[in-house]
Amino acid sequence: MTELLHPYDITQEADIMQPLDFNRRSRLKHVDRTFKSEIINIIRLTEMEKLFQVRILDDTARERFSFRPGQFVMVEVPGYGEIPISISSSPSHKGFIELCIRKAGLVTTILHKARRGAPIGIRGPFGTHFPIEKMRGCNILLIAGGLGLAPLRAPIFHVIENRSNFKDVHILYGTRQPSMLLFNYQYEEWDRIADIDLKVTVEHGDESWTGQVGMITDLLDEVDIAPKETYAIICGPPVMFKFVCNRLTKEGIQMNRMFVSLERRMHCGMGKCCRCNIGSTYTCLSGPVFDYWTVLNLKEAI
Amino acid sequence: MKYLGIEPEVLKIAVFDFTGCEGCELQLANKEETVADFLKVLDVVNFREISSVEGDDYDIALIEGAVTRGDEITRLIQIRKQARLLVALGSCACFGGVNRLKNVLDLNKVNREVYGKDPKETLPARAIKEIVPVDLEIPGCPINKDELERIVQHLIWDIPFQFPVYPVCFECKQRYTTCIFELGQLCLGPITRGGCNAPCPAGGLGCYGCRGPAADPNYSEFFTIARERGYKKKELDEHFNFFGGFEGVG
Amino acid sequence: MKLDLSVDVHHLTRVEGHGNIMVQVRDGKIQEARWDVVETPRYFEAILKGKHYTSAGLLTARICGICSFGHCLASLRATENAFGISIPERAAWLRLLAKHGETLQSHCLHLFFLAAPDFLNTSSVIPLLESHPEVVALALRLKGLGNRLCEVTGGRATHPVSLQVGGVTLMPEGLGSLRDELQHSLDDLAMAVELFHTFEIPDFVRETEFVSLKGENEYPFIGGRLISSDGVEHAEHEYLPMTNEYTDKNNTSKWCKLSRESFAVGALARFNNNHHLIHPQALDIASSFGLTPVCHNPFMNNIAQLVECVHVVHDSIRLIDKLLESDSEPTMVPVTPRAGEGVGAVEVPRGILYHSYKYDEKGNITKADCVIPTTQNNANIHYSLKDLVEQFAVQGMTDEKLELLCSMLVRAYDPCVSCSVH
Amino acid sequence: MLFKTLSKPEFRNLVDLLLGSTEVIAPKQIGVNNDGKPLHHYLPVQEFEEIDLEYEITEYSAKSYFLPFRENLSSCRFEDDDWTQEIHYRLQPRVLMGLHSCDINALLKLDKVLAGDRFPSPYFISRRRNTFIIGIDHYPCEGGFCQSVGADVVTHGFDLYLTDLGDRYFVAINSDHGYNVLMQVDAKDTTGQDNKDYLEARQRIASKFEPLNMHNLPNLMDIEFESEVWKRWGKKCLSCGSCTMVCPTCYCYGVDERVSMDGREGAKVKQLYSCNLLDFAAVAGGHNFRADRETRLKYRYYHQHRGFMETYEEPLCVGCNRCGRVCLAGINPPEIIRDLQTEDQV
Repeated sequence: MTELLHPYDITQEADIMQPLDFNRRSRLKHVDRTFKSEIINIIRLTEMEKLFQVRILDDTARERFSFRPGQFVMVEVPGYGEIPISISSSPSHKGFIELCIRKAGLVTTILHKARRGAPIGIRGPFGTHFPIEKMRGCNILLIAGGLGLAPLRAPIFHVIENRSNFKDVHILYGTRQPSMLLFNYQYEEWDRIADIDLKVTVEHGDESWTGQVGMITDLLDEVDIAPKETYAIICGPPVMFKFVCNRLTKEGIQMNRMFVSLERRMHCGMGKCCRCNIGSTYTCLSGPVFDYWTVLNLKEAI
Repeated sequence: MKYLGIEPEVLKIAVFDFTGCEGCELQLANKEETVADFLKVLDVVNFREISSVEGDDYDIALIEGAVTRGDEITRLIQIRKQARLLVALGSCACFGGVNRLKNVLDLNKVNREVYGKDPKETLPARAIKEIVPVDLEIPGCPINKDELERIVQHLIWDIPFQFPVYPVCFECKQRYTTCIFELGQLCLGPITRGGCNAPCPAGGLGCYGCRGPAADPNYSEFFTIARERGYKKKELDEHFNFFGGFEGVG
Repeated sequence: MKLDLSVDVHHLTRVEGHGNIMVQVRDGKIQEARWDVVETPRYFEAILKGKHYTSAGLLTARICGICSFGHCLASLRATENAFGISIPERAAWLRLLAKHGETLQSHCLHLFFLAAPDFLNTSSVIPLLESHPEVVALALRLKGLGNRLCEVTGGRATHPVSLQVGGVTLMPEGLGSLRDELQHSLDDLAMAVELFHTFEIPDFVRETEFVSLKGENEYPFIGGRLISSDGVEHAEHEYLPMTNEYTDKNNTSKWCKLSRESFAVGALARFNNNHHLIHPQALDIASSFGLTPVCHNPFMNNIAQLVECVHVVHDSIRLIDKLLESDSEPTMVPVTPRAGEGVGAVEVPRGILYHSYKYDEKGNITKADCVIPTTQNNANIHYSLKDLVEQFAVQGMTDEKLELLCSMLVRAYDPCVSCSVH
Repeated sequence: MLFKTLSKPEFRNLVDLLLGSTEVIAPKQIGVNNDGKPLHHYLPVQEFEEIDLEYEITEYSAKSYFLPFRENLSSCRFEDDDWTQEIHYRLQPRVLMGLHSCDINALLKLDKVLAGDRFPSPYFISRRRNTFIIGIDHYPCEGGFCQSVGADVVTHGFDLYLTDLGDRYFVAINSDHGYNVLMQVDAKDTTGQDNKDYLEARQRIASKFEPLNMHNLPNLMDIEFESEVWKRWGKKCLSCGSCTMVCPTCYCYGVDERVSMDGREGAKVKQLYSCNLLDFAAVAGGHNFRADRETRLKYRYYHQHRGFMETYEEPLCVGCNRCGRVCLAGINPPEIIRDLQTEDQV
């Protein structure tokens, strides 16, 4: 029998390709390879949310891994599934990343059962980031509702670590009720930093709650906004960022100076599965971070 | 399998049969390549069809068959008291199944026809959920063992199981099956819940809807399609009523 | 000697369906020895009325989860006889192959899962996973092979989809590799034979009339004349004088009789009536167990099942060879319904099964009757139980021993109780 | 491009050579429908006689030989509370023959998404590079509108492409592989007569198309975003996903993972999905971004005719109309596009 056609080994092609940048996005044969990582700590935040500190096991990969605030990773629990989770820790932190995960579906439920030391997989980072470098020398409004504080934490850390690059910094956070407040152990630390203004509100207080009660937009009443030199980063459910952004637009902030992060159910993170399409825009490639003008033009976004 | 630092739970399980053909129970012993592993993750404390052990200490009760007699109601209520999780296994347990077809008959008359001077007790066939609350329904005539294996894994890990929302057509296409309508037969595939891997159309048989309706079925368009292709009410009814999963549709 | 014994089994385990055993012996005299079927009736015959012929096979398959193929085949045959249709030869081979798959699957389920635990002194197959893993693996291989034969021909292992009026709609795939598997399974069967040689089969004899299909050129499974070991013979459509169903007040299943108070159907009946047509290797194995016609020990039904397993494996290989040679020939004929009556008699694992339908000119059923093997056996089980108690009760029995023996007797018939109360 | 001609007997020799050397997938008649029309599938064949190059259209596109309906992306083995991941890509070469221009164009479009871009898919590329493609010219098929979307001709994306000239094939060669394979048999250099016959044959084909007005479609889709057209057609949609399964270019999917019953192995399985299915855009917690049929149907057309256009300056649709043929409710692109074109023209 004559061999007319010869097998083509794609892994060879993959080896000769040069890496494009810090992560392995260009490495053909590594597209579906996960970094094996260890859950080094689990911090209970509320009834529904836990913070996972996750360290990539391979030293070189861990060294090379870097991300920008607003990006996400695909977290794989082998045998159970893979989900997109935004990174919640400081981009400058090299040892591990932090992922704040709400128990909502199959993978998150199993993750909530996992013990410290469990090996999971991560792929990424993927997606666009908050263009924090453009915000240098300006005021920054960091506004989060509910679970939105998770993705907002990365830019908060960046701003704190580079405080001198920015003018006035306001962190505004609101949830439905006091028991749902995330990272409340960090508020005092943030508040004590000079020139960072932290405001927290809940929609419905309880007996022990002594703080503010009201909507997140109420907090804006207490902030002096200089529209020409202010950027805003808003994370939260669509109904929340729509209210906030409309309010900020009235204050005179340009729509392309407001950034939001959108939630969709990605299955690949690489612009292939179409599950995160908004209209025909891939949230995983063109997002999850969009400026508000773009969001308004995405017919399905809000 | 120990993973993520969690020891998997061994499920104390009991299998009970009511009115039906016991074909769904039989599936527990089918798919022979994995049946040994399947039985290892379970602690079978009661399974009359294959075991003489008759324990009452179980967490999960798998119920096969419909309810058609008074003693079955008593037995079912007793099982419900014991079981942490009560699972309706198969179309008979979920919908009443083919047993439901007798409900339109005059049961006294039928009884006399079959048993003459010794008529037997019988009630209209009912699904398990019509008697006691059901925690999980696994439809199919018979159930799909692959799906059951996955459900058992989810029970072991105590994580939610999601049935497919798509209709049978979707999996039919993924098997390269030629549409049954194209071959001139009626098929409930477009409105029936998938997840069975569409064995009937692949074998040249239109779907009779043993898994009940898909999520958000488009009945009005389905009837339009059937009408356009000349199917009469009798044919449609025969399909819709066959397994009892489409009660009130048609 | 004063002897009191009592057995009360409510819902016998390791059988298909619900039945009770009740034995009372006072002062060495049998007060009561009963086998009562208490399965819930489902009224299939009434449900069938008015149904289109395309639904009949599907519906009747649901009479039984274990022998769904047998019911389907009997139903199709009844319909085809009513319409005057003869199916293509290739379809007939495929159906017989499906039948063999079911026989193998069902016999293995009975032999290993339901019967063997009694001989191996355990409650079920589950403890055997630990104590006799090789036996379980063997059982699963053989049963799995039976199921695969069903899947290939019927579209799936339970409740076939491609066996339809007019023939078979599925083109079987992977017959070649199935043939190899069948060939290898003969080694497994040889091991099974060795295992069963180690089992102690109770020595019990009760003169019985045996009813089955009558083989002409082949060991019979689908259609043909009806025969009894007492010399009664009828054509396929004359099943009523062969069965004579009557009701019993304690049973939801009907009872049957022919020349005596009861008769038996099943593997032993088939073997007794058709041993000259079984595969020679199967016949050799039968003799190695002392199974020679006419055998009147109901416990030997287990051995007859094992012998039939060997036969169906050999015959399946023969059928696959024929199928592979006739690759492109049709497996379906067009179907035109007409008014008429038809009977289909099929040997299912537990014995001869009859479906009889009357059709109107549109192809809707106007009258249906199904006579189930276990229905035919129930009276015989009941009366054998009496004889068994009579023979054994006096030999220094305990309640437990008698209960086991009675249970084993009922299991030996491999009753399909749901079926019998359809 | 190089051209040769191949006599019909030599073509048979070529196919026999390929059949003897590797897996060959070709259009094969699998039966007839209720109206007696032949049904064809791309299937593995063993003999030349099984191949039917005269087919009008296959029920299913050739997509699934590159994007299988189900595909194992990676496996993992569990051991001692730990796991290791394994990934394999298909490497065996095979021949896919008898593809019409629409199906080859579809592969070129899939290349743009899956082989180019920032994250090329090694699974797809490996299958693509290991598939030897022989295309063939054909007359327009009933209901097809490939010419209107520019998919009736094909200039690359194949190894060999045949045009039937009666007693011989005119063969376009688009790869060194194609050339080498063709050189195994007695292929002739083209003559002036061959060229003339070929161009005439092409003309005959081109003249048979009935054009569909696709003018300004992307903008029209934005303008008609809230149109009644979508409500009308959306009401009919069964949300069964059949259209996307037979489509040669729909590529979206879902991923889920499974563990073997003995708990030793896991698999990450990709299943082609459909944007028409109810839970396509559902997120954890229950919110569904596309809860109605109408919206889902609209976005399928949006992706095909506007979104893809925006990114790649061509529609994703190749005009084969398999989706229209398979749809029980009769939803089909030519009618929807016509409706959109005429909706606001009173």
